[in-house]
Amino acid sequence: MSDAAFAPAPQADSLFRRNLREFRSNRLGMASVIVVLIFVIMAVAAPLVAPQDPNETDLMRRLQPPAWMPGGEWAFLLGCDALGRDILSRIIYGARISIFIGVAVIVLATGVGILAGLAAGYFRGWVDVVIGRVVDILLGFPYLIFAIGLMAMMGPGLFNIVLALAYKEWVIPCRVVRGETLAVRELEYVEAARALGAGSRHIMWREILPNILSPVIVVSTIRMANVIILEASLSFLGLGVQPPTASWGSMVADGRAFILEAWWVSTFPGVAILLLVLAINVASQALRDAFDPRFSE
Amino acid sequence: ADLIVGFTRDADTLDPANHRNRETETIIRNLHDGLLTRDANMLVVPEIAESMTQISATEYEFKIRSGIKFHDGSEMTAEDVKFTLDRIALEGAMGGQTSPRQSLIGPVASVEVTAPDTVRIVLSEPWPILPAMLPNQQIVSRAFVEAQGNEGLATAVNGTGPFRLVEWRKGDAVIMERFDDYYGGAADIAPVGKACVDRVIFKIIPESASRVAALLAGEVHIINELPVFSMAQVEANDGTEVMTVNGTRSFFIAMNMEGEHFDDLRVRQAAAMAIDKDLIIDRILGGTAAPIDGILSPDAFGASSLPSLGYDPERAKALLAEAGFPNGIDITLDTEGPFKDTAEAIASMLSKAGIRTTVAVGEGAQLTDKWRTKGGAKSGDMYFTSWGNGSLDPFDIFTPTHRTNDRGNSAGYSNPELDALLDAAAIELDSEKRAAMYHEAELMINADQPYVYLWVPKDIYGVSKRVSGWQPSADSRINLHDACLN
Amino acid sequence: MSLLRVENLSKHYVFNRSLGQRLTGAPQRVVRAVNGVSLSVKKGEILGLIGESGCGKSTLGRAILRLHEPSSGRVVFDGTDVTALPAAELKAMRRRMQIIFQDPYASLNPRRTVADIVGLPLALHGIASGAEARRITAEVLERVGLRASQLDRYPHQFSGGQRQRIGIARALVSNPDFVVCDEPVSALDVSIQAQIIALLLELKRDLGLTYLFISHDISVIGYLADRVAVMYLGEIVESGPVISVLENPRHPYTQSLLSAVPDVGPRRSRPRVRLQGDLPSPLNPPAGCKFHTRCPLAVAACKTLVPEKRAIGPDHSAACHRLEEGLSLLEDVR
Amino acid sequence: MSLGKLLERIIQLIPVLLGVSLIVFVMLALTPGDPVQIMVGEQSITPEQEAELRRELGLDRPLAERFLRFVADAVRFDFGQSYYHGRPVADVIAERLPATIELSLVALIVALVTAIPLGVLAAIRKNSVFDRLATIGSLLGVSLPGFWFGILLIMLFAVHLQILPVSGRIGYSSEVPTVTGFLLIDTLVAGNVSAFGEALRYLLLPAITLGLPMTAILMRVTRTSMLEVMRQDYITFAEAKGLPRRLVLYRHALKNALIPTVSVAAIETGSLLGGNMIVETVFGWPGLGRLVVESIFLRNYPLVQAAVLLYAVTYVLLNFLADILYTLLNPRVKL
Amino acid sequence: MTVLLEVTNLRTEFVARAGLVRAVDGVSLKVSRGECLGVVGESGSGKSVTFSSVMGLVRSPGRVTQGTIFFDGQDLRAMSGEEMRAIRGRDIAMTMQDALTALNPALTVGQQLAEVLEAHDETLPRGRMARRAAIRDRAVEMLGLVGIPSPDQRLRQYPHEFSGGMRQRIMIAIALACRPKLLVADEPTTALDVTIQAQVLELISDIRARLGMAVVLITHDLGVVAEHCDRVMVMYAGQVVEEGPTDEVIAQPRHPYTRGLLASIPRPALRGQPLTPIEGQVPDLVGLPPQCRFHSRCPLARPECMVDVPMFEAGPGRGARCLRLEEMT
Ligand SMILES: Nc1ncnc2c1ncn2[C@@H]1O[C@H](COP(=O)(O)OP(=O)(O)OP(=O)(O)O)[C@@H](O)[C@H]1O
Ligand SMILES: Nc1ncnc2c1ncn2[C@@H]1O[C@H](COP(=O)(O)OP(=O)(O)OP(=O)(O)O)[C@@H](O)[C@H]1O
Ligand SMILES: [Mg+2]
Ligand SMILES: [Mg+2]
Repeated sequence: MSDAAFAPAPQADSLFRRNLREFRSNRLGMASVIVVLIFVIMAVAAPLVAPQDPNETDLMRRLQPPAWMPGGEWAFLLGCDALGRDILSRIIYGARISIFIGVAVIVLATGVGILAGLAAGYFRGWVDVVIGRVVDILLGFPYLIFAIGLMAMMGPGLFNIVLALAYKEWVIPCRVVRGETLAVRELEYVEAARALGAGSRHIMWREILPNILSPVIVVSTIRMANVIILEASLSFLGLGVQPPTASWGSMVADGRAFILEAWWVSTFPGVAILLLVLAINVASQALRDAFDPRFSE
Repeated sequence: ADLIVGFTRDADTLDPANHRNRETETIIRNLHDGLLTRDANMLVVPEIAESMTQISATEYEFKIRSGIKFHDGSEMTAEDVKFTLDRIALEGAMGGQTSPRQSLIGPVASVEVTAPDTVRIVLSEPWPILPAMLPNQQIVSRAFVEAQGNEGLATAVNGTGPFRLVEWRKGDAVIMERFDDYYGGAADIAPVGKACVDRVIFKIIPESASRVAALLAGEVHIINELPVFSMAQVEANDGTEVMTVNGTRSFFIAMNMEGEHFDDLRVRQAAAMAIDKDLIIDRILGGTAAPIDGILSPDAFGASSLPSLGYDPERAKALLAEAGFPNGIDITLDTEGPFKDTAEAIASMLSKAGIRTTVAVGEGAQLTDKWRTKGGAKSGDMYFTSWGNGSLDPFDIFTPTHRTNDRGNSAGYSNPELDALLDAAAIELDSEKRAAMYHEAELMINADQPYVYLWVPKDIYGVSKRVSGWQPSADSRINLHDACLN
Repeated sequence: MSLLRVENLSKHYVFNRSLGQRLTGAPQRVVRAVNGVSLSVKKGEILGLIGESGCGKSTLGRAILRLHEPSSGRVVFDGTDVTALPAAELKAMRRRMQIIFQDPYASLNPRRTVADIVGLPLALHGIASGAEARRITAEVLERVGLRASQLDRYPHQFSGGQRQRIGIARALVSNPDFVVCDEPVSALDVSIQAQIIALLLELKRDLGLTYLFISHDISVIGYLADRVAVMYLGEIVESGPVISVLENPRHPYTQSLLSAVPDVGPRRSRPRVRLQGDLPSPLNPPAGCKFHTRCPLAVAACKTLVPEKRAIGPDHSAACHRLEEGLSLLEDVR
Repeated sequence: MSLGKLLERIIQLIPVLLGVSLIVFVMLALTPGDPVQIMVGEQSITPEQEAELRRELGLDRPLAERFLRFVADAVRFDFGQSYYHGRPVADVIAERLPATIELSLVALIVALVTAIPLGVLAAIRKNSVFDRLATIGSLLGVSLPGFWFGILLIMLFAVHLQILPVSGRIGYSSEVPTVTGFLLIDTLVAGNVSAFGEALRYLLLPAITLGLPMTAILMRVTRTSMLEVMRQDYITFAEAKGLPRRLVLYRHALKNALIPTVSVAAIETGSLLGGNMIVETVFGWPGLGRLVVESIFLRNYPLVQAAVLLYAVTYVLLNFLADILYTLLNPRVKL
Repeated sequence: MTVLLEVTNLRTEFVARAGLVRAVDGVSLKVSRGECLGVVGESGSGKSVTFSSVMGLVRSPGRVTQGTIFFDGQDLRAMSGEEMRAIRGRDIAMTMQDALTALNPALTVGQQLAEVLEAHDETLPRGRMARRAAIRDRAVEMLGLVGIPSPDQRLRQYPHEFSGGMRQRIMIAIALACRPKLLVADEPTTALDVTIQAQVLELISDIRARLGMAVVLITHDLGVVAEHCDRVMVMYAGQVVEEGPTDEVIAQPRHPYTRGLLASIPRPALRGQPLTPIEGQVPDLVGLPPQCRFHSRCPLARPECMVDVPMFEAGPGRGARCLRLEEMT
């Protein structure tokens, strides 16, 4: 063989790194990743960042307006809530809860979804039928009703919120994984692995899974944004996290009552949700453009 | 003109005998009248009855007014009254089903029509609050019920009230119009005559912010449950004002006396002293509540002034230390969602006095199961809750919350002496003696502190300035007979 | 001695009817992708398998390897009945029977490196691991004309022809005796195709491999196969030594196939057979001789009777009712 | 569509409905809080009366028996009495259902009629300012918590501008005889155009709030699939035929691009129906969602069970409908 | 014979992630009326893009950046989008490689045939009903022409209800509906089986003879060209490397690539002889320097070849892009 056979040799880097480079060149995408990171750092370093104790009530500061309005104070930049707690500090601490719930639900849901979807798509037959029925049942069961029922059943609490949100969330990665698995399992490289003597486990985990992961990740990030909003909806219905801890959702929900006379109480956490969710959405779109060209245009 | 009430909750049914719901009754009470009613000062006065006489501890006689017409034009008779009361009191009187309001009219043995215009209620045992409870039962037409059937009554109305039903848009609104043949209502409450407005509409708006918005936008003229923090805005708005009335619901914190901390009086007293009631009333409740040191509302029969422990966090800490908790204690305060804010404020006050408190928001049904155990085992530390006293008679608030193992005794309080006193007071006919007995009982519980007695909030209404002739009522009814719209 | 003997092998795909379809009495749908095929391949020989798209070539190749479980029939490889092997022994057998695929893009896992892909059989069969596996893998890569330095690259970094070489390396790494080549050059450009064909021939010569070479391109089969089998709708209609079949095709289908192949030679004087109509669907194949719907020579008997396979010359046989009449479409037109 | 497929759909419905009712049943049974206690509230009741009530509500039976009875009754469309309303559950639900369906349908229509043209336009003008704005808009749409957005809308349009009503379905001056329960239809049947307009005004804000996330999602789906379709060979071939651009876009591209839009719309409509209790609460909309939430808190088991079953049936039917639509758009798929 | 299509020095570029792709670089060609031109070349050599450029169908991110295109005396590059639409389908028609993806799955075959008539045919009557009937008749006629049995019923069917060969024929029917002067058949048979391929190619030849139209037959099968085309044009990496009468080019290639291509084709006749493949790969089209594009694979390559080689004349009607063409006889 002449050397010319290997004419312009492509750079020796992985698909992942190439995608990453692609991703980095997307400016809007990078900006949103930075926003998300800021939120995450804020959440992790909350005790260092927050100007006040988020749970310190002071009824004398009840509904104190933001610093730039008459009656405001710079130490309480975004004003205070109905119990005189610093809204900014609560938003900073609230990021922990909101992000934790978002991440926990998605990790749980994606994990279950991958297992179920892979099993359904790979084994097909009755496994697929059973999982398909379960999915149908869950899809036919209205989300909020189930969540409310579950919360009523188990009582409030962070873990229960995660469960109530994850119960159906896994259906989405499951469907994606199943569809992709059905497609990928027919590909020749899977057949090749089987021809070489590989067993089901090897084929599922090593041959199929790595190839269906990127659409799953993309879908999961988008859903994470959604979960953060859903948690807020649960809070609206009075099923949110336990006081005095605040999630953004419960802050908006509790603050909505004052929207006429103290708009800042619910507006700032609302804006925080909007910002983070928007950033996640934009980032995931950029992610999908870079990592899964099939989804992008 | 249409008077529109922005109301929190729809009626469950329009059958006066088949519900247990205050809002439902508020709506129904404009369509139906009762034997008795209450005036603005919560005094019980005759309505459909002309007069009431107590014949013995267990016998009451009512003279029925003549010339009262049902909405369908038929004349109301004593038979209708008996029929109504039987329907509530007798087992299975509603087509095999027993009225859920049975317990509200007490131990009725029989109802007799003793003369064409006289009805007598015979009780199986003394029940002094019967007159106070009768305004809550509305008279229906026997012929109509027999024609419509019990189920039909859920949506069809033929009452004697100032308004007749036009349409019930379920979940949305109850629309009524003036009943022109109305007999005029209770003679003791002026003005007597037909209703003032042409139509009355109860429009259902559950979300507070939306309800306030509807009032401000002029879409509705009266709203109930105006949130405290919206008071300023309703006042500031040109066409609207705030109206308040003393409520009938006492708020308190139950302390689990079977638990490890609150079995000690000193700890209970420490808790009471740690809470700055006045501050909370001032800042969170907008000044619209009356502090209490016993269970009774200041308006209630038998209410009296009681010694107060006052707000003294230092003393509270000392008491805790005395009780063997120099480093304080860690406890949980249960409450329901709507009271989260207040509970948190209380928790932070308690914490400052060494009772480090976490608020746990639960759901109504669950907390009831957990706390109102009627003698069953209790878990939990503290429970921020309340008990309503629509009759303003101590009987239906004192006994349930303080008598040993009674249905509302969340603290698990048991004092045989008090039990005896309450039982005696229940059947005492002499009201002065009765009042004195309740005063004594109040002193007992004030000393034992099974609860931290907090306050009785006012009911707050937002009202358009176009409305005249209407006053909010302490029993939270919205009686629109006298209301006019300019 | 034949290395591989296929006896009366069938592969039927049954479409499961849903409950609803069963209740309304919808008929069971079966694709008889391979229907009673028998053949044998001698050691060191290349058996070419040709036929039109969908006639069952790939299915046959996979059924032989038991990648698709055959519905009936036997596959005897080197004296062992492959169809009767339990799972564990089948796995061991896979070392000796390998397959190369048509699509150089779909047949390589895009998320794994060349070392992973080619080294997989070593790991699966416990032949070698670690540095040893890497050494073997590198050797095989060099063997197929790639370089050891490319071990850690991903498939997308290679061109189509290079990918096909990776696929070949993967099939060879476990030292097989027999390789099914399922249209290994159909997806490649002519200039690259020639490279791969040359490589496959070189490997066969050096390693003593035996191929079942599937293709729809008669030119390719004619160039490299020793013997050829012609397939139509799941059945072998004619088979024999490649020269004999190409020079003297006896089945009307083989004849029309040959006449349809465009050739770069000087302007053709060859006659052209025009077949009418399209390939019937394997879901409801015609009765009798499956070719009768398109066969210019069909007679009444063809519509009902299934023709037997009959010998024509040494090792050359065909299945046609009118074989004895010695008719030829090619001559007819001439 | 074949009879077989229809039958199959119906057969598929059975396990779904059974599963759904079993879940509700178990969920409610495991939920602490005694319905009798809640009914009685603070009033006194003797133990005999309590037992009597329990018997009337059927709560004294073992769970399995209650479930079987529920299933047996449900088959006959008998869902029992609602504890609170003193009437059959079926009646109570039937009164509330039209409002919910009307709101959801209008939200769906609002979503479809805005999302599809916007998506198509964004795809055609890919990377234009319009496309960017539409993308940002759709991201905002899925990022806004619905209840918050609803309240903001009320503040703006009802309180400040006072051009739209705050809550309810229709004003009280117009009387509309109930025929279908759908006000938009009933007003027209009654020939009352002003009432129709009024009903529409009341619908506007809740429908927008409910439809917004769906609009955003559908717009993105339409845009993406439109771009995907525009890349297909048959579009190139249509161009090669020299067809007018309009024809290429709307006949060739859009019809195919709508296929994913339809299936996403079906899934989203399911969540719309089940998820609109928030909007119903904010806008005082007398729909089923709010009733069900209240009923859960009141442990009104029969009503919750029936309503959840209804949601499940609706969901399955919607998907069925989408399938039919799917075949109309995509002749390759045979039902 | 008069020239129908004349393309000079055409260049079409794509902006891709990796950089600027010059898919077509300096292509010149002529097609005379009634003639059949074969275009061969490996995948990616620019065959399709060349003729998409001619038809004005290059879409973003692609752009025709240079060259002239004259069709029937008109300058196509100077035309507006609407003017091009009028020409496409009426005067120049095209068929595509994969008929299943080129026919719209959501429209019936009849609709897809009718719309091209509706768009271009000026001979149709005015009245609605009459017009519709006329279109139908024409559609039936066209399907009959390409040999679809019972065409009037088949019109109502969808593409997926036809077999591959029939779809290809339907696409040809659509392309021919307005009797174009030039048909560009882009790999009309690559997706088909040999026996069907032969049917379709013969159909095109038949119709060409009958209607007297010119055909450009794009393929990568030299055999197809040999059997059906008067002239052939060989493309490599975006350029025409050799052109001339088919028989002559095949008998005596004048470019090393053409020669290598012919030697690479396995044929039964060559059994036992080793094939002589062209070693190496087609170069990447991104950022190619201006030099002979084949030199990295060329057995005759020399240092002088590292320049931009123009097309040299190599006999009557023949040309090749090679400095050493004289040596290849
Ligand atoms: N997994 C399967 N399920 C059902 N039918 C199948 C399956 N695989 C193949 N078939 C059918 O079996 C028949 C033979 O298919 P096969 O792939 O073996 O043909 P082939 O000759 O290899 O065709 P090609 O030249 O297109 O590769 C076809 O009609 C095909 O539709
Ligand atoms: N949309 C596009 N974006 C980027 N590059 C393109 C695009 N379309 C075509 N090309 C490039 O243009 C070159 C020529 O493509 P073209 O489709 O004309 O090849 P072809 O000769 O027709 O090949 P085939 O035989 O595979 O159809 C290819 O290298 C391809 O990469
Ligand atoms: Mg195949
Ligand atoms: Mg091409």
